Order: sequence, then structure tokens, then C-alpha cells
Amino acid sequence: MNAIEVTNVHLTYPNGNRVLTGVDLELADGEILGVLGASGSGKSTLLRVIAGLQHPQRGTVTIAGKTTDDDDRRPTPPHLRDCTMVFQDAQLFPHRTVADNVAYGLEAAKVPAVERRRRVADALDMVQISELADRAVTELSGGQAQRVALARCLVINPSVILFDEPLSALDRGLRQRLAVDIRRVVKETGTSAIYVTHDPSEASTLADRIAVVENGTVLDLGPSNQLDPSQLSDSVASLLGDVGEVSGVVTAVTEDSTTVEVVDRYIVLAGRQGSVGDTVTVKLTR
Amino acid sequence: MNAIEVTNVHLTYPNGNRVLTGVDLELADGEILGVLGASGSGKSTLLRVIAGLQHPQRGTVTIAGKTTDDDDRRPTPPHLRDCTMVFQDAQLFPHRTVADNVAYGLEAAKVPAVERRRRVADALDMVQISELADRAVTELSGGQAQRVALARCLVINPSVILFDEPLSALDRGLRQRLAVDIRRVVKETGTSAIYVTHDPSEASTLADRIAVVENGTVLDLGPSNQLDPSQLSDSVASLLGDVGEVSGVVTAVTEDSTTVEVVDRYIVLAGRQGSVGDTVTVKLTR
Amino acid sequence: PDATDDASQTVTVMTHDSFNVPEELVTAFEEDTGYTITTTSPGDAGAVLNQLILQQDNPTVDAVYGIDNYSAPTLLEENMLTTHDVELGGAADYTVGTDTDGHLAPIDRGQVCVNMDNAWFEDADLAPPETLADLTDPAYEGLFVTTDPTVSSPGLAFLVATATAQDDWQGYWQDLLDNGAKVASSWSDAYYSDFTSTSDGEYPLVLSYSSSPSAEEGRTSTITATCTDQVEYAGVLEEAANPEGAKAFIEFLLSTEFQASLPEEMFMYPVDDDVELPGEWEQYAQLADDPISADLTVVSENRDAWLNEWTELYENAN
Amino acid sequence: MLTRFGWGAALAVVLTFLTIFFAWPVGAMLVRGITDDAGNLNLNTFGDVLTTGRTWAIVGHTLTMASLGTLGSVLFGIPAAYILYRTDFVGRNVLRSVTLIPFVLPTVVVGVAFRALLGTNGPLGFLGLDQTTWAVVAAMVFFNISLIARQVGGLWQMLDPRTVEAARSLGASRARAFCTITLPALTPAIGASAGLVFLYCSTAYSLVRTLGSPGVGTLETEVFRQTQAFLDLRTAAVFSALQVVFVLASVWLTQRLSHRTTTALRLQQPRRQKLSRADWLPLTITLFAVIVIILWPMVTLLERSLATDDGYGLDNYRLLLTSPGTGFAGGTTAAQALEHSVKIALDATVITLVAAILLSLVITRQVKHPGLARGQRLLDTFIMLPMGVSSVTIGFGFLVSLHAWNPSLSQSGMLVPLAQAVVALPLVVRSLIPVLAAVDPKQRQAAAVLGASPARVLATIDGPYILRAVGLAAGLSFSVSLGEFGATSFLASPEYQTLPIYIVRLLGRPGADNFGMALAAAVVLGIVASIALLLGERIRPRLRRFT
Ligand SMILES: Nc1ncnc2c1ncn2[C@@H]1O[C@H](COP(=O)(O)OP(=O)(O)OP(=O)(O)O)[C@@H](O)[C@H]1O
Ligand SMILES: Nc1ncnc2c1ncn2[C@@H]1O[C@H](COP(=O)(O)OP(=O)(O)OP(=O)(O)O)[C@@H](O)[C@H]1O
Ligand SMILES: Cc1ncc(C[n+]2csc(CCO)c2C)c(N)n1
Ligand SMILES: [Mg+2]
Ligand SMILES: [Mg+2]
Repeated sequence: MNAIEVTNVHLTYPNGNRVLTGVDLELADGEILGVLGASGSGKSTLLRVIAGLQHPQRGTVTIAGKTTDDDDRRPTPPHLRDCTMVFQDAQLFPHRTVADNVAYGLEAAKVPAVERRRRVADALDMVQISELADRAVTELSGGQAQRVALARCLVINPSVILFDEPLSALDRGLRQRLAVDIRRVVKETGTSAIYVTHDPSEASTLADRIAVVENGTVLDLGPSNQLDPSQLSDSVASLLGDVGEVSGVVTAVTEDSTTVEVVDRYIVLAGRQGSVGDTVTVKLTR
Repeated sequence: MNAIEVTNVHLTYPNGNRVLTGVDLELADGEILGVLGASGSGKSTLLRVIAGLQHPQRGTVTIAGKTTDDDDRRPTPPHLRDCTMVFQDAQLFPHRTVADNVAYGLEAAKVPAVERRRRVADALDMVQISELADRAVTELSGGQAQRVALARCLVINPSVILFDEPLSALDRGLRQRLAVDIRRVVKETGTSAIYVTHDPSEASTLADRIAVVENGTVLDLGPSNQLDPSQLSDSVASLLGDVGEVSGVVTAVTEDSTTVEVVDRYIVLAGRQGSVGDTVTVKLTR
Repeated sequence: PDATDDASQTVTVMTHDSFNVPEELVTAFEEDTGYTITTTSPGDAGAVLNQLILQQDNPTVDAVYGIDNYSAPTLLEENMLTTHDVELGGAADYTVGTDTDGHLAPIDRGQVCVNMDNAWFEDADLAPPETLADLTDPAYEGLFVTTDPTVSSPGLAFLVATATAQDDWQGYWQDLLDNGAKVASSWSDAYYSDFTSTSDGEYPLVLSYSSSPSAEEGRTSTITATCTDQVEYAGVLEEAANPEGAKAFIEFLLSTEFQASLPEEMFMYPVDDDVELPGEWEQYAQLADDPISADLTVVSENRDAWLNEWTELYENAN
Repeated sequence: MLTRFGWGAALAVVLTFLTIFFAWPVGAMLVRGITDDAGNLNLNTFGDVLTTGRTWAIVGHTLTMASLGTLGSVLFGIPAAYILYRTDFVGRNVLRSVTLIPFVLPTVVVGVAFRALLGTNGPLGFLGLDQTTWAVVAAMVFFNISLIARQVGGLWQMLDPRTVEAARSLGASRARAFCTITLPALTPAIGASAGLVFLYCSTAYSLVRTLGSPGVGTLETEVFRQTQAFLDLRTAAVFSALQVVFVLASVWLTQRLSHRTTTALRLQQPRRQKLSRADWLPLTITLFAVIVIILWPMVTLLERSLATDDGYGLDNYRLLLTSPGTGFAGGTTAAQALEHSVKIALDATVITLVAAILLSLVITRQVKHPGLARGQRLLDTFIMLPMGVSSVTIGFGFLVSLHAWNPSLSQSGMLVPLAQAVVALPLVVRSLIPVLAAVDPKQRQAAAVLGASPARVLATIDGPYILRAVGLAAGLSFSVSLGEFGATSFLASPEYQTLPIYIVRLLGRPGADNFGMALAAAVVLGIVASIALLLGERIRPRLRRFT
């Protein structure tokens, strides 16, 4: 059984913005799908549709075998879907402390207080903010807030977790560690996940499979360790970065950097690499 | 004359959180300083102090030659400081459209309507959201919102701009392009800038000099193209990443990745790179 | 008139809030005398009295109109008025007994009476009550609605009437309440919500005025033995800025034209017996010949005590 | 420096206003109450009154009725806030303004309507509620559902829906998300408005007298009795002081409630959703409240205003245009009274809004100095006092202070809008504070670093929220002034009567015409007020389009 099946989903915002135009997507049980996409391409919208926060005009969504959205059915409300979501902008509850934010989903699931406390402590520990448990969430740094949002979802162990750029505000070292931790936790609990990120290396660290949101649809690129760079379109290649070869024209050279215009985009390299007007080939490495 | 001078600044939040304990920092005119630091280390707090949103208990801040904070003076209010700030969490004004958000600072500076319109259009163009000018800011994607916040500050041409992770929500391609554009705009207008980021490559693309916030103080690492990896402490090296050599123990190997534990941190590499228990040396490249 | 001497050209009068006079009469008065009338009205007769007392040290009016017979002795005791020097004529019959100096000029009069719904008593085939004592008769159980004497002026008049006409008024009231009499909070409440003839109410007997039937075209009538006198007076303030104007105003109030306007304008009867009543009044709203007349001195001495006793009695009855 | 001066000046203006038009009159009355004729302090009456059992029976009765009235208003008001301010459906605006009409109806008229409804022969007579405490409570709820709905709805419509979405996706049902996320965010508004309602209910006069079972009455009726019947200012002062204690206690309570829960919320442009099937519960409660508690009495009122000798017709309305009423040959006609009312209410609204905006800004400003913060809380409490002080006290107070000082002032008619402004002020301030307190200070900071001066931040960041809340508040303030009776009756000059006073005068006279006309005039008052309220709703900042 697939954890998530999205079939031909169309979503247009009330202001006429056609964001999703026929999305098809499958997520196998226990699988992690990394989703990349340009800013504004519809990644968050897709997650919101699956979470039941936005209702598609057309199409079907099935979560853990239960059809939640279908053309002529009433959509299943968010809390009855066996999935949760880590929001891009944290969305912490301002009236609750850090620990109480993390406990929220457990309370909703009526987990006994003792167990709840233990699980909350574990989750805070994992995201390395145990010492902030009693803080007001208005007194956190950006990265700390994002970690609370992450812990809040990881702690409840649903069938499916939708991650919307959960590590974007963290420094590199922490990000790598948490990426590994997230993968471990998700795999240990048999959870399935969709993981939206704009960091290709995070995607390949974490995800089993990679997909790209483009032009209102989802393009499945297959298993992350079998990506064939030569098959990628320019726009997808730019999302993944560091894959394949591109050529371009050097447009500026300064003491510190060389700028090469590559198919109307810029890549920045350190140091002098030629002079203005030269045609150079830049080797991009992962 | 230095654009910014911060001398021995101490800041403790009302809840007793001692965040800055003797920060010294100088920013030359027209210089861009890249600031890295772990999550929660006090980067945003430092910028808030300079912007005048948080008043240090001790220490001096001078902006463009004017002392704004000193031990026994009333601090200069934010709007009278010749500096602006791009917030980590955008803080767009919900009752204004995208264009009116960008126009806000120009209105405050009483820039004539015609020029205002032109400059707003240019700024939106630069961050590639011209077509969203009339949108409500509640109808933007995360990355779009961040770009509005960026345009809103770039458009007003102050002496100093404080950037707090302005590109964290953007995809890789866009991020690289904008990093170059920001540098170009800042350099063209002779603006000085402090640029907080958690992406070391963004810092070296953009900044003339790199500093790190650690243990409540700022550590100046010098010009970004003269960094000497061997001089860095472990914690700073982890922030910069991809610099120098570290060794560790492989702790997990899967089909897709190899995990090496390096001085109590994890680095993840793609593909099989040995077997559990092996000691390997991993070459990290920038 | 001299424009620079404004104060002496304006007459300021405090009246009760029912004061009403046809525009033409005021205009005529102002043209005849050269005075301009300004009125203020803080509320009913009780409010007028309270205001005057509160402003004792610094009265802001020249004349007062609307003090009733129960308030009159109190006002006289306060020594705020001066002799009005107006020729009273027939009105002299209604002056307050203790007012030996001619401080209060009677202007109009009326009576507070129990009114009944004629049709109701016909339909019920029940002889209407005739006296105060009848109201405690079980035959009339639950038929009478009166008003709270502490806050309603007809209510106070009725309490005074019972205290005057009954030897043991407390006992009488106990019987009255035991017999299902209802105490409404205000006259309009009783008349427009409880009285059968003018609302969907349940009570065919209501405390109201002798003049009320004139507005109901014969559907109601008064029970004359329950009627008690009401007189309203005017006076000139000791500290009046314009005593001459105040006197002229009182003369105006006693003029035939004003007296003739009283029934239509204020639902009261003229004190000038020569003035004719309107047709409906002649027909439906005759004054009782022999109303209950209280000794005003006794009333003014006992008013507060009676009200307090009544309150206690009433609150305990529930 | 300039900003400090600005705040100081704003505070000074408002404090002067309150001192002259509230503290002085009321203080003058209380001083008369606690001094003897020679002017010496004499507190004996306090001892006497406070040791009487009857006093505590009165306190208990007041407390019980006011609590029940408040509870009912809150229970019906919150679902109504949701339906009226958070969902979209055809006729929503009409429904909103209909629910607001009760607010301006003179209480005497409401008394008539409820008695017509609940009386033995009325459509709900079988309930046996006539002249019981429950009838009073029902009328209190009638008056105040819309107050709660409006104050709470005003904040609710601006809440960022995404926090609730986060809760839902963490597995919270609608009910749980409401209780754990929305309710805490709304608590300041609920607390503030429930505090107001409690005070309105505990100072209700006509309702208690007209609808209530006979009994010891309430603090308010006792103040009236002692002042009006006995001119016993000393005893009245004791009861007034007890009322003040009531106010302080309830304000303290609501402040505590909201102090702990006021957090910067990410307020938004108002968000509404189409009414959906999932809304059945709040919708049912709202419809019950609107139809049974609000509309039915009003329809009864309308029906009785249309009743003529032979069936139904517009006779009473025709008479309103042509006649001043049976037994009122000269004097003011209804049309004139309405004109006066509207003019006075407009003046009062302007005064109220200026004072209220200044006050709420001063109170919600973030200050560092603990002394200043304490000052803010004191001020917050002080401005509630006008609600808890009986209108006779205020009315008589005006006489012995302002009027005595300069009689021509009261004859000029200037005092009426000023007094009405004092009466409406707490309501308007309370409707602004929760919204202002919820504006995220980070928004102000963002504006400041973009170079906006404090004045500009005020205008461009707080401004739009104030404007929206002011639209609501202006409607409320106007209708409160339009319907105000207590203070107005003491101060209005006879030539410049307002409609509520005209109505009460009509009700004070026999004659079927007078009664019918009074009811018709009340209907007119309600209609005018609801139009004003509809207009108030329309004052709102549009999303500015870039040009
Ligand atoms: N308002 C506040 N009150 C108390 N403590 C605060 C407040 N804001 C931030 N802090 C604490 O101060 C420290 C520094 O916060 P700051 O926001 O400056 O971190 P940062 O370096 O910007 O981190 P990030 O990269 O996660 O944004 C953190 O530990 C945070 O928890
Ligand atoms: N509430 C809304 N109403 C109308 N349009 C919206 C709304 N929210 C988002 N959009 C638009 O829909 C498109 C997709 O938005 P979405 O948030 O899904 O993008 P995203 O892929 O998550 O981008 P990012 O990486 O910047 O977060 C964008 O163009 C955005 O402007
Ligand atoms: C129980 C109760 N009675 C009356 C009103 C009507 N009202 C609306 S505003 C206001 C105060 C100033 O007039 C009053 C009394 C109410 N809301 N609650
Ligand atoms: Mg997004
Ligand atoms: Mg930060």
C-alpha cells in the first residue's frame, strides 16, 4: 500500500493563481521523498493540499489507504488525516511555552501525561533545545523556533510527515546532523515523509527519491543515488546544482570572484578564472 | 571613517539570557561583513542592537560616525539611525500590497511619487517578483515573502544595511544569483553591510570579510579570500564547513550514504565509502 | 428692549419634564413683556425639588414651576423662595396651608385615582370596588396594580392617601398585598403593560389620574372615593437675577389662555374655576368632589419614614 | 524627546477631559455623601449601611443577576462572533446590524417589549418568566450578545488562520483547536467585553425595575431610591462606593485575565470563509440567539408599534411626523428630536473617538519603566469607572459641579455630548485595546528600521488596525450616544430633547396615541442606529493598490 497517492490534483487560489495543474505523486510506505522546486513553484501548496488545509478543485488524494480528497466527496478534515506538517514559518503557538508547543499534538492524541513528558523531553533533546523547554516561544532565535516546529511534529509519530523546509534557518553543522537524525527517526518509526527543501545535498542526504515541482506538476526524478544528470532539463539541473556541466560567458572578474553567465543564470566561483569575454567551461562537482 | 563601530557591547535579555558579552566589531565604509554563527549564538541580537531595536546594557555603537548607543546616553531611536535591516522572518506589513511594502521606506523618506514608483519597480525587478507587485503579502510563498523583505530594504539606499539570513528560503539557483546581485547593488551604492547567513559559500560569495559569533563575542576571521583553515577552532570550522581535513569513524553505511562520526559531529557522504568500524580520511573540498 | 441688559430680559425657569405650552402663547408672552423664556427641566416634581436643594447656594434659575403639594412644604422649609406678589384670584383656594408669605402660587391641579376597565367589570359581571377598603376584599383579589411610591409620584400620592384615610395604613397595605395587589415600578409600566384596558395585561384596576379616562373615550373610569389631590405650584427664587421677569411668568401661568391650555398640554386641571374644560374632560374626567386631602405638614414630616416602612413591608411580603 | 512630549500631551488632554467631566462631578457627589453639613468628614453612614443585612442582600442580588447576564451574553456572543465576523454568507451584514439594534433601544422600551413577550397573554407567557429574575437576565443577554460578538469578532477576524491550521495538522479537532489556540488568543477581547457587560448588567436600572421580581433590588436601584426619593446623599454615596468597588473588582479580574494572555498575534487583513456545514453548532446557537432572544422581542415591539384601533397600519408613524403626541400641543416633534439626537450623537462620537484613541494608545504603549506600566494599568482601571457609576450620580454631579460653576454652559447644550462621550468612553476604549495590544511589536520595529518616525509608525502600522477597530467603535459609540438616556435626561435642555427622552415622555402620558407613538419612535431609533452601525462597518482600510 502506498502512504500517499496524489492523482491529477488541480489547485487554483481564490485570486486566480493556478498553482497546481495536474499533480500526480506516489509515496511508498516508509519512503522519504525529497521535493525541490523554484521559489513560488507550489511546493508548500502541494503539502497544504495533502494536509487538508487547502482543497483541490479537482483530483484525488489518498493517505495511508484512506481517500481524503476526491472530486465529489467532502474532504477529510486535517485532524482526521494520519499526517502532520512542519510549516515553513514554524507557526508556533504564541500562548504556549516551548515544551507545551511540542506537547500539543500528544495532548490532542490523549497521550498520558507521564509518557507525554518523556516523549517531549526526548524530542527536545533530539533537536538540541532541551534547555529551552520552559521558554516563551516569543523569546527564541529563528533557528530555535524552527527546531521547536520540527520537534512538535516528530514527537507525534503519524503515518506521514510533511516537512516544509524544516532546516532552512539552521547553520550548516546542525543542519547536517539534524538531517541525519530526521532520517533515522523517520526510518525507525516506519514513517513516510515528503521533505521539501531547497538544498539539494540535504535532499540527497535525507530522501530515498527526489522529485521536482515545476509548471504546476511534479516531476519524479527517481532514487536519489541514481540521478542521471544528463537527463535533466536546465531548470531542474539548476535546482539540483553541482550536477553536470554547463558552459557560459565570463561577465565580471574581481579580485575575489569570477562571474560566469550560464544560460541566463549566474554561477559564482572563487578566485580569478579568466578574463572578461573569455568562453570557459566550468566543472561543477557535487 | 568606519561605517560601524561596536565596542564592548553587552546584552542580557530581560529573562536573564546573557547573549552578547563584550562584542567588538568594526565595519569599514563600503565593506560587507559576512557573519556566521551557530543557531542561537546571538547573530540576530547583534543586528538588533545595531539597528537600535534592543539596547545594550553596556558598550558603544557608532553608525556612520554618529554614536547611537553609549553607556550614559539615551540611545538614538531606530528611525534616526542611518541603517536598515532585513528581518529573518520578513515582517511584511499585512495591510499593504507587495509594492506598497517595498515603497514603505521611500514614503517615510518622502521620496516623490514618480521616483518612488520607479525605484520600487526596479527593486521588484531585481528580486524577480515584478509580476507580484499588486499581490496581498498574505498570498505569497515563503521565498517570495523573503524577497519582498529584501527589496524593501535595498530600495532605500541607507548607509548601512543589516541582512539577517535574507536568502534562507530560496532555492539554490536563485540564491546564488541574488547573492551576486546584492553584492553588486551594495557595492554600486557604496553601502556598507553586515550579512548574517548560515551558508558559508554565500558568505564567501558576498562578503569582503568573515566573522563568527561565538560565546557572546564576535571573532573576526579576516578577508574571506584569505581564510586559513588551519587556524580555525573546531567549532568555527564546523560553521564554515568544507574547509580543512578532519578524520573520524564510519558509524553507518547504507546503500545510499555513508556516515562518518567526526569529533562528535556527523558528515554525510554519498555512496559506499568503506565499512563499519573502518578509519577513513575524508577530503572536504570547497 | 435693551440688548446690553440681557440678564434682565431673560427669565430662566426650572420646570418638571411635563411642562408644555403652545408656542403661540409663549410668543405672545414674549412680545407683550419683552422677556425671553428659557426653561430647564431635570425630571419630575421630585427631581425639581432635589435640584433646587442641591443648587441651594447657587441657584441658576429665576422661577420654578412644577413643585407638587408633597414637595411644597420641604421647599418652603429650605427658604429659597421669595414672595411672588401675584394676584391669585380663585387659585388662592389651593395654596399650601403653611405658606403664609405667598411663596408658592398654585398653577394647576389634578387627582390621583384608581382607574378601572369598564368593559372588564361588565364582562365579569362584577360590581366595581368603590372604596380603598374594597381593594382588600377577596372579591377583587389580583385585580389591582399600583406603582412604587418610592420612585413614582402617583404611587407616593396613593401611599399618602392610604396613610391619611386608613387608621392602620401598614395593616391596610399588608392586606392589599396579601390580596394580590401588584406594585409596578412606574406609571407607564402599570398602565401600558398591566392594565387590561390599555394593554394585554391582567389587571382591570390601575392607579392613574382622574384625567386618564379622557384619553380612553369612556372605556375607563375613576373610582372617586380613592381620589387624592395633586396641586402644582410656581415660585420666585430668593436669589433670582430677574425677579420681575419671574413674577411676570407666574402671572402668565395664571392667565386665562394658559389655564385653558392645561388639560390639552399637561393633563392637569386649571386652578381658575372660570376656565372651561374640553368636551371629553367634561364627559369622562370629572374631578371627584370630595377627594382624600392629606395634611401636607404631616406628609412632609413623615414622608421618608413612611417610604422606609413601606419598603420594608413590601420587601418582606415577597 | 518630541515623542515623550507627544504622549505626555495626549495623556494630559484625556486626563483633563475625564477629570472635568467625570471625576469632578462624581467626586462632588461623593464628597457631599461623606461630609456633614459643616463640611467635616463623617463616615458614620458607611458603618450603618454596611452593617445592615439588606445592603448585603442587595449586593448579592446585583452580583447574581449581573453574573448570569454576563454568562449568557458570553455563551451566545462567542458563537455569534464567529458566525458574524469569521464566515461569509448572503445577508451577513444585515444580520450583523440587526443584532446590534438592541444596543440603542431605550431600556424602558425594551421592558415593554419583553413584558409583551413574556406576559401572561404574550406568545411566551407559558414560560412563566414574567417579572422574574430570569426575564431580567434574558433582557440583559438581549442587550449584550452583540457587544460580545462585536468586540470578540473584531479581533477574531484579524487572527492569522495559519496557527489554527498548524494545530489541526497536529491532530487537533476543530473544537480542540478552538479551545487551545483560538480561545487563548481571544481571551483579552472576551475578558474586556465580558467586563463591560458585567458592569452594564450590574448598573441596569429600568430593566430590573420593569422586568424584575419585586425584591430588594440592586445597587443601582438603591442609589436611585436614596437619591431621588430621599435625597439621602450620604446613603447614596455608600452604595455608589460599593458600585465603584464592583467596578474595580471586575476590572481587576479582567485585567488579570488579559494580562496573562495578551500576546502579540500576527494580525491579518480580515479573513472569512464561506459558511460550511461544519459550522452547524455555532450557527445553530447564533440563530437561536438572534431569532429568539434578539428578533422576537424586537418583532413584538414592531408589531405593537403597528397596532392601531382596527388592526395594523402606519398610523403611529404618521402621527410621529405630524403630532407631538396627545397632550403635547407645542414642543418637540419626533422628527425634531431625532434630528437633535443625531446631531448630539455625532458630536459625542467625535469626542469619544478622539479621547478613546488617545487613551488606548497610551495604555497599550510598551513601556519599560515599571512605574509607567503601573500607571497604565491604573488608567486602564480608571476609565472603566464611568460605567459603574449610576447615572443619577453623574447627572446630579454635573449639576453641583459644572452647572453650578457656569450655568450658561449647560444651557448651551454643550454638556450633553460631553456627558455622553464620558458614558461611551469605556466601551470604545475597551474595544480598541485588545486589537492594539495584539499588534506585533516586531511590525513597528520593521517600520522603524525602514526610517519611519514614531508618528509615522503610529499612522502606518497601528493606523490600519485602529481604523478598522475605530469603524466598529464609531458605530458603537454613535449608537450608545443615540440611545443614552440617564445622563442626557439630566442635562438636555427642554427645547433640545433627544429621541429617547421624547420616547420616555410619551410613555409617561395616558392616551393610546402616545403609547403607539413611543413604540414607533423606538423602532425609528433602532433603524437609524442600525444604519449608523452598517456605515461604521464600512470604514475599513482597503488593501492599498500600488499606483
Ligand atoms: N526576546 C528574547 N528574550 C530572551 N531571549 C531571547 C530573545 N530573543 C532571542 N533570545 C535568545 O537569545 C539567544 C540569541 O538569539 P538570536 O536570535 O540572536 O540568535 P541567532 O544567532 O540569530 O540564531 P538563529 O541563527 O537561530 O536565528 C538565543 O539563545 C535565544 O534563545
Ligand atoms: N494564499 C494564497 N493566495 C494566492 N496565491 C498564493 C497563496 N499562497 C501562495 N500563493 C502563490 O502560489 C504560488 C505557490 O506558492 P507556494 O507557497 O506553494 O510556493 P513554494 O513552492 O512553497 O515557494 P517557496 O519555496 O518560496 O516557499 C506562488 O506563486 C504564490 O505566490
Ligand atoms: C443590561 C444592559 N442594559 C442596557 C444596556 C444598553 N446600553 C448600551 S450602552 C449603555 C451605557 C450607556 O448608555 C447601556 C446601558 C446594556 N448594554 N446592558
Ligand atoms: Mg514554500
Ligand atoms: Mg537569528
